[in-house]
Amino acid sequence: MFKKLLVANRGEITIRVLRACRELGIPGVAVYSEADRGALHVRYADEAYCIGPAPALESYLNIPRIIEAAQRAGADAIHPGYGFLSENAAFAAACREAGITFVGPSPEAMRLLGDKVEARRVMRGADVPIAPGTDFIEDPAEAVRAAEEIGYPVLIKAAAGGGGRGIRVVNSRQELDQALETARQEALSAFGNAGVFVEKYLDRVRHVEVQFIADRHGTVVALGERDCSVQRRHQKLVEEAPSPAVTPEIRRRLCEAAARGARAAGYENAGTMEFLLDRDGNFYFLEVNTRLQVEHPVTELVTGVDLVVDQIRVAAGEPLGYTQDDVKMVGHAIECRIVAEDPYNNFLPSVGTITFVREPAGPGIRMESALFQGMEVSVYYDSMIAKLIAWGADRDQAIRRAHRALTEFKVLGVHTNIPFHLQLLEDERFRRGDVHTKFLEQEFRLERTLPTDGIDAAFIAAAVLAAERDRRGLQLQAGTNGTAPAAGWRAAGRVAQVRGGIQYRGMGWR
Amino acid sequence: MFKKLLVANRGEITIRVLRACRELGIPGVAVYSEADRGALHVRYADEAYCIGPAPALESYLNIPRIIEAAQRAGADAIHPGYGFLSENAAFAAACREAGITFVGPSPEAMRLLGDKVEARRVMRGADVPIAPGTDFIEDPAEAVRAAEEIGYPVLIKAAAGGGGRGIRVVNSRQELDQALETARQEALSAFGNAGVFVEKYLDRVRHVEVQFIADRHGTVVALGERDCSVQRRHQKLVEEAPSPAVTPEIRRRLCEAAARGARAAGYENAGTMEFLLDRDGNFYFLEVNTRLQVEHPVTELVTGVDLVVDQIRVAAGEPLGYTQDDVKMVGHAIECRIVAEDPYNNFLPSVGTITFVREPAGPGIRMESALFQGMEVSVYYDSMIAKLIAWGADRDQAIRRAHRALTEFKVLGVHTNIPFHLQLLEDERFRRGDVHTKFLEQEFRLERTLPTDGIDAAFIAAAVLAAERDRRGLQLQAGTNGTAPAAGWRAAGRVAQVRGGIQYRGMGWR
Amino acid sequence: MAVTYQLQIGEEKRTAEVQQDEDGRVRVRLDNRWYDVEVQRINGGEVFSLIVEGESWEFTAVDTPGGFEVIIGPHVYPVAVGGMKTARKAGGAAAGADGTWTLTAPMSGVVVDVYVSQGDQVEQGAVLMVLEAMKMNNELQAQKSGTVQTVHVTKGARVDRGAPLITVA
Amino acid sequence: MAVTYQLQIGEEKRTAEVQQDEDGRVRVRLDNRWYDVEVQRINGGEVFSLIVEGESWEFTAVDTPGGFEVIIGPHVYPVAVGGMKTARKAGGAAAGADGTWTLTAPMSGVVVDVYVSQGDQVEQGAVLMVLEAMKMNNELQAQKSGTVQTVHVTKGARVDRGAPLITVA
Repeated sequence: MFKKLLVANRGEITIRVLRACRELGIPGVAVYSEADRGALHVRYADEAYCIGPAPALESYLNIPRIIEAAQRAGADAIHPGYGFLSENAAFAAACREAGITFVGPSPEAMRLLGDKVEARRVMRGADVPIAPGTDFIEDPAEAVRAAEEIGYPVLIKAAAGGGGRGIRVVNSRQELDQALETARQEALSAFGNAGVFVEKYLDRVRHVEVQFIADRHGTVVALGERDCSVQRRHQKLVEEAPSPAVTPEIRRRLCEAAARGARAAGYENAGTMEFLLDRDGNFYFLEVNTRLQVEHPVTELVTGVDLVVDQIRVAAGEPLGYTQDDVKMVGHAIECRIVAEDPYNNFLPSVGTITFVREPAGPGIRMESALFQGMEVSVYYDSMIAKLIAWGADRDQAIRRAHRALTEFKVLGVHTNIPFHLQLLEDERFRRGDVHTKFLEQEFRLERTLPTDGIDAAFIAAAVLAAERDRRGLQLQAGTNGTAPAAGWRAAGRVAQVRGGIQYRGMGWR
Repeated sequence: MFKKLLVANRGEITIRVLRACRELGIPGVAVYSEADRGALHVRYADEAYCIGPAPALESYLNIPRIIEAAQRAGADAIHPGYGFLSENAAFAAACREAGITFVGPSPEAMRLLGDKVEARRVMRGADVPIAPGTDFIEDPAEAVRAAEEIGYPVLIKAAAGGGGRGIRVVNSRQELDQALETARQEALSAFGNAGVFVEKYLDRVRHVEVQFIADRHGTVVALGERDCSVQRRHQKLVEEAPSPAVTPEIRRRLCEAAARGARAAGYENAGTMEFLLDRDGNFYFLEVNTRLQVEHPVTELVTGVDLVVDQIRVAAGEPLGYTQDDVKMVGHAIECRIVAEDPYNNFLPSVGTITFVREPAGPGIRMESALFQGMEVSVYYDSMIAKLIAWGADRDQAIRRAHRALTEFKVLGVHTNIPFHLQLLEDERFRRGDVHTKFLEQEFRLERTLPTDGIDAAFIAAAVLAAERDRRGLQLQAGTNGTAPAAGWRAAGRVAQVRGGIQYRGMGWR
Repeated sequence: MAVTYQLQIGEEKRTAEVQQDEDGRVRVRLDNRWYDVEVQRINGGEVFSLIVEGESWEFTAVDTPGGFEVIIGPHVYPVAVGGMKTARKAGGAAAGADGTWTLTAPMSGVVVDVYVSQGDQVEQGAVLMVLEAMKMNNELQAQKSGTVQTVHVTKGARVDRGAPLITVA
Repeated sequence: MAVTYQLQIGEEKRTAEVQQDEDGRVRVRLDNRWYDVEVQRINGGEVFSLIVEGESWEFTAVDTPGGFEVIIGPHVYPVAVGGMKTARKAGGAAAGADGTWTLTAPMSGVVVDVYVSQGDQVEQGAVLMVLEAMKMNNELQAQKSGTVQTVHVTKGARVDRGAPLITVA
C-alpha cells in the first residue's frame, strides 16, 4: 500500500479522497491555490502545499508544481479527483515519469479512449453497440453520403471532444457544409485537433452510464448503471441508480458491454462507460470517462462498494477482491448537485461569501461538500458546492428523502439551485421516471411562485424586524448581489397541495 | 394515514420523527419546555407549543399539557420518542382516552411487559429462554432456597425496574437477607412497587437485543439483533449490528424467540427484546423495551428498513408490507453515542453553550443530532447530544469509518466523550469483538496521553497566539468550566503507531 | 407602544401594526387580523425562529433598499417596508432614481458577446449579452423593458464584478 | 521584530521565539529549531489553520489563566505561556494562589454524599463526594493530594454550578 497520497484537486472530491486515505491509514496530502489557503480540503489533509495563484491554469492545472509538491511531501501516489487534470494523459505520464503512481488508468488507455473515433473503433471491435456513424471525415462529400445513409438529423462531433463539448446538430443537407467547416475550426481551436466525425442524432433518449472497475489481475467488474438524463446544456444535475428505464435484462447487457469494452481498451482502475438508451431498450456507446465521476456516490449507495478505496487498492496492485457475481444492487439512490447559481435569473453563477450553512442529515442522507461558514465561492472554480445523495429502499423513498433533505439545506451568501431541485423532485414526470436528456430544456419550467401561508409569515417577520430596527437598531447582513426585488414573483396557493405524492405542507425549516 | 402527528419529546429523536413525518407528508408538531424555545426540534416542526418550565416533570413528563397541545394542534397521533413518557402506560392510555393514536404498543402490552415477573412468565409460556430464577419473592426463605438452587452469585431484581435500574448482585448467603430487604425498600421508593425476584447472575455475557415490529394484521417481523455490550454502569455507549458473537443459527433462534414473545404479549408496533448471550451461544430473556430505542439506526442501516416510518404506518393500521423472509442484513453498522461529559474527569456531565460545532459526513456516515452553534447543554435533560452511526461492507470498514468520522467531529463549549470512542475503536479487544457487559468497567482504561507531534504543533500555535495577542490584542473565548491544566497528562509517542489496524497518523482535523 | 408599517410582496399589500407589552409579548396586526407572535433570534446570528399562534417558521433576513428579504426555506420573500424610520437608503447600481436600470456584472468575467446597441428597444427577459465566467457562458437578461441608453462595454472586455454593462431607460 | 516566550505542556518545556517579517511571513523557533509557519484564522471565528513546513494542523484555542488551551482533534493541550505581556490574570476558583485547591460544582445539582471531613488526608484521584445532576450520580475526585481544609456543603444540599464544595490544602 502507498506510504502517502496526494490529491491533485480541491473542494468536496478532495475531502472524499482524503477520507478514504484516513480510513486506509494512508497520510493524505492536499495542494492549494492562493485563493484556497483556508479551504476545508487544506485543513483536512495531513500535509498541504501551495501550488500557485488562484487561476486554475497556474495551480490546479500546473503539472510541474503538483509533481514538485508530491516529491517534497514524499507522496508515492496521486489521485486526480475529477475535472482539472483527471483525464489528462500527459499528467498521468508525468506521474509515471516521476515514479509516482497515478490513481487511474494508464496514459495509453486515456489517450486511446480520449479520441472519440478511436474509442468507437475499439468498442465496435469489442461488440459494444455504437450509434451509426463514421470514422474521421476527410472529405465533405463523405459526410454528405454518411448523413444521407444515417438519415437527418445527424451530429458532427469533434474527435477530441467530450462531456458534451464539440458537438453540432445538423438537421438537413442545407446545413451540412457550413456546420462541418465550423465544427472543424472550433475543434481545432478548442482541442487542438480538427478531426470530426458524423454520428446519428438520437432524440428523446436517456443518458445511462455503467460504472466499472478493473484490477491488474484481469478482474473487471461492472457496478450497474446510473441514469443521468436530467441535464441542462449537457451539465448533469441529478443522477440516480438504478435507472428507472433499465430492466434486469438491459442491465445485464449494459454491464457485459461495459466490461468487454474495458477489457478491449486494456483498462485498469475505475471508469465509466456512457451510453444513450432509446425507448426500445437499445443502447449506443457514447464515450468512456477515464476517471472517478462526480456522481459515483449513487453507485456506492446501492452496491455498498467504496469506489475510492477500491481505486487506491487496485492502483497499489491489490486484487479487487470481488467479482461480477458478488455485485448486488440494493434499493435506490439519487444525487442532487447543489450549484451556486441563481435559478430565477437564468442560472447565472452566484459568487460571494457563505455567511451561514446548515447541511441536511438523518436517515438515508449522505452529504459530500467542502462548505463552511466564511467560505468564498469564487469565479475561479466550478460552481458546484455540494452533493446531496439520498438512499431509499425504493425510488419513491429515495426521492422523498432527498426532497426532505433539500428542505433542510440552508446556504446564505450565494444563491443556489435548491429551489430547482425541490420542484424537480415534485414533478410528476420525473417521479414517473419519464425524462430524457432534453427534458429540462424542452419540458420543464421553474415556477416563480411563493407559498401563500409563507407570505403572511414573511409579512409578520418583516413587521417585527422593522419594529426591532426602529426600537433597538437591529443589524442584518446586506442583501447578496444587490438582488432586485423579483418582479416576476407571484403568490400561489402551493400550501397543502399534494403533487407527485409530495405534500407541500411540511416543507419545514420553513 | 394521520392528519397531523405530535412528537412528545425533544432533541435528536424528535427531529428523527419529524423527518419521517415530512417524508410521509404528515405535518409535524413539536412541544417544548421554556428552556427549549430556540431548540432545533422547535424550528424543524410545522407547529410548536410550549408545555411548561424547564424541569422535565413540569413539561416533557406533563401528560395533561401534552394532550392539551395535541388537541389544540388537532394532532391525531402522538409519537413518544424514547425516554420521558415513552414507556408510560398511563400516557398511552391518556392518548387513547383523548382519541389520539399513541404510536407504540397498547397500554395493556406496556403494563404486562413493564412488570418483569409477568414478562418472565409470558416469555416462559412462549418458550423464550429465560435465566433461572423465581416469580415474586414473598418469603425470604424462598429466596434462600432459590439462590441455593440456582447457585451464587444471584441477582435480586425489582419487578418494576428496567434498563439496569433496581438490580443488586448477591455473592453469598451472608449477603442475601440484607440485600433482599434493601432491594425491597429501594424498589418501593423508586418504582412504587416492592415486588422483587431472584435471578441467576450471568458473568462475562454480552447484551444482545432483537428489534421487532408487529402490525395489526398478525405480521410480526424480527429485524435481527444488535449488540450493546459496551456499557458503563448499564448505560449503552456503542451499539452494533450484527453482533460479532451471533452466528446465523443463533440469529435464527433469537429472531424466532423474539417473534414468539411479541405474539404472546399481543404486541403491536416496534419493540426490542433484550437478551444476555453467554460464551456458549445460550441466550436468556432480560426484558422488552416497549418503544423505539436510541440505537435503532444500526438496525435501519443493515436492513434498509425505516423503523420510524413503519411505526407510524402500522400505528395508522396499515399492514407492515414485508415478512420475515424479506429481511436481509447487509454489511455492518455501528453507533457511537456522543455524550456531553468529561472523559478525563470521571465522565462528569458537562454543561454549557456550544460555541462551535462541525459534524462528520461522507461515505457511510449517518448523523442524528439536534446540535447547533449557540445551543445550551443544560442540567435538565439527558446529556447525549448526538449519535454517530457508520455503515461498512464489513465490521472492519464500519469501525474505520466511525473512527474517521469521530476525528472530524468538533464540538466546542462542552466536553464530550469523543476521545473515549476513538480509543475504544482502536482497542484490539473491541476490534476482535471480544467484549462483554463489564468490559468497560473491568478491562478498559482511558489513556491520558497526548500525541508527540501534536505537542510541537501546540507549542507553535501557542507561541503564535501569544505574539498575536501582544501585537494586535487577539481575543479568544475563555476556557470552559475553568478546566484546570490537566496534571495527569503526559506526552506519548502515539504518532505513526498502528494499533488495532488503525493508524494514528492521519488523525486529521488534527 | 405600537408602530405601523406598509408592507408589500409582489402584488400583495398589508398594513402591519406591531405591539409589544411590558412582559415582552408581541402582537402583530396584518390589516384587520391580530396574531400572537413569538420571535427569537438564534445565538445572535443569521437565523430567527418565529412562532405565530402555534405555526413554527424559521427564517433568515437580509437588508435590501427599502425593506428586507425574508428567506423561508427555499423561498425568498422580498418585502418592501414603508414607514420604517431607519430604512437603508434606496439606490445602488441596479435601479437608478431616474427610472433607468443598469445591468451590472454579477461576477468578474469576459464579455463574449453583446447583442444590443444604443437605441435598441428591449423587452424584459431579453438576453442583452453573454459574459464568460466560471468556465461558462452566462446570458444576461434585461430586468426592465425600454430603450438601451448606454452600452458600457465591448466584446472581449474583462469586467469586474459590479461593473456597469448596459443601461436601459 | 521578535518576541520570546517560555512554554510548557505537562513536563515538556520549550523556549519559543516568533518572528514576522514585512510581508507577513512567520517563523517560530522552538528551542534550537526554526520552523516556517503559516497561520490563518478562519472567518474570524473559532478555528485556525496552521501549516508548519507542509504539515497541516487545524486547531482551536481558548484562554486559560496563564496561557491557552490548544485543541487539536480530540486532544486538549494546556499550554502555560510565560513572557506574554497581556496574559489573562491567573486565579479563579479552581487553583488558589496559596497552593490550595477547591473543588467547585461542575453543574447545578444535589449533594448525595460527602466522603471526607476536615483534616482527612486525600490522594489525587480519590472520590470526595457524589453530586446528583442530569439524572446521574457523579463522583467528584480530588485533583490534588493533601489535607481537607474545608467542606463547604452537607449531604442533601442543592448547589449551583461553580459553588465551592471542598478545599484541599
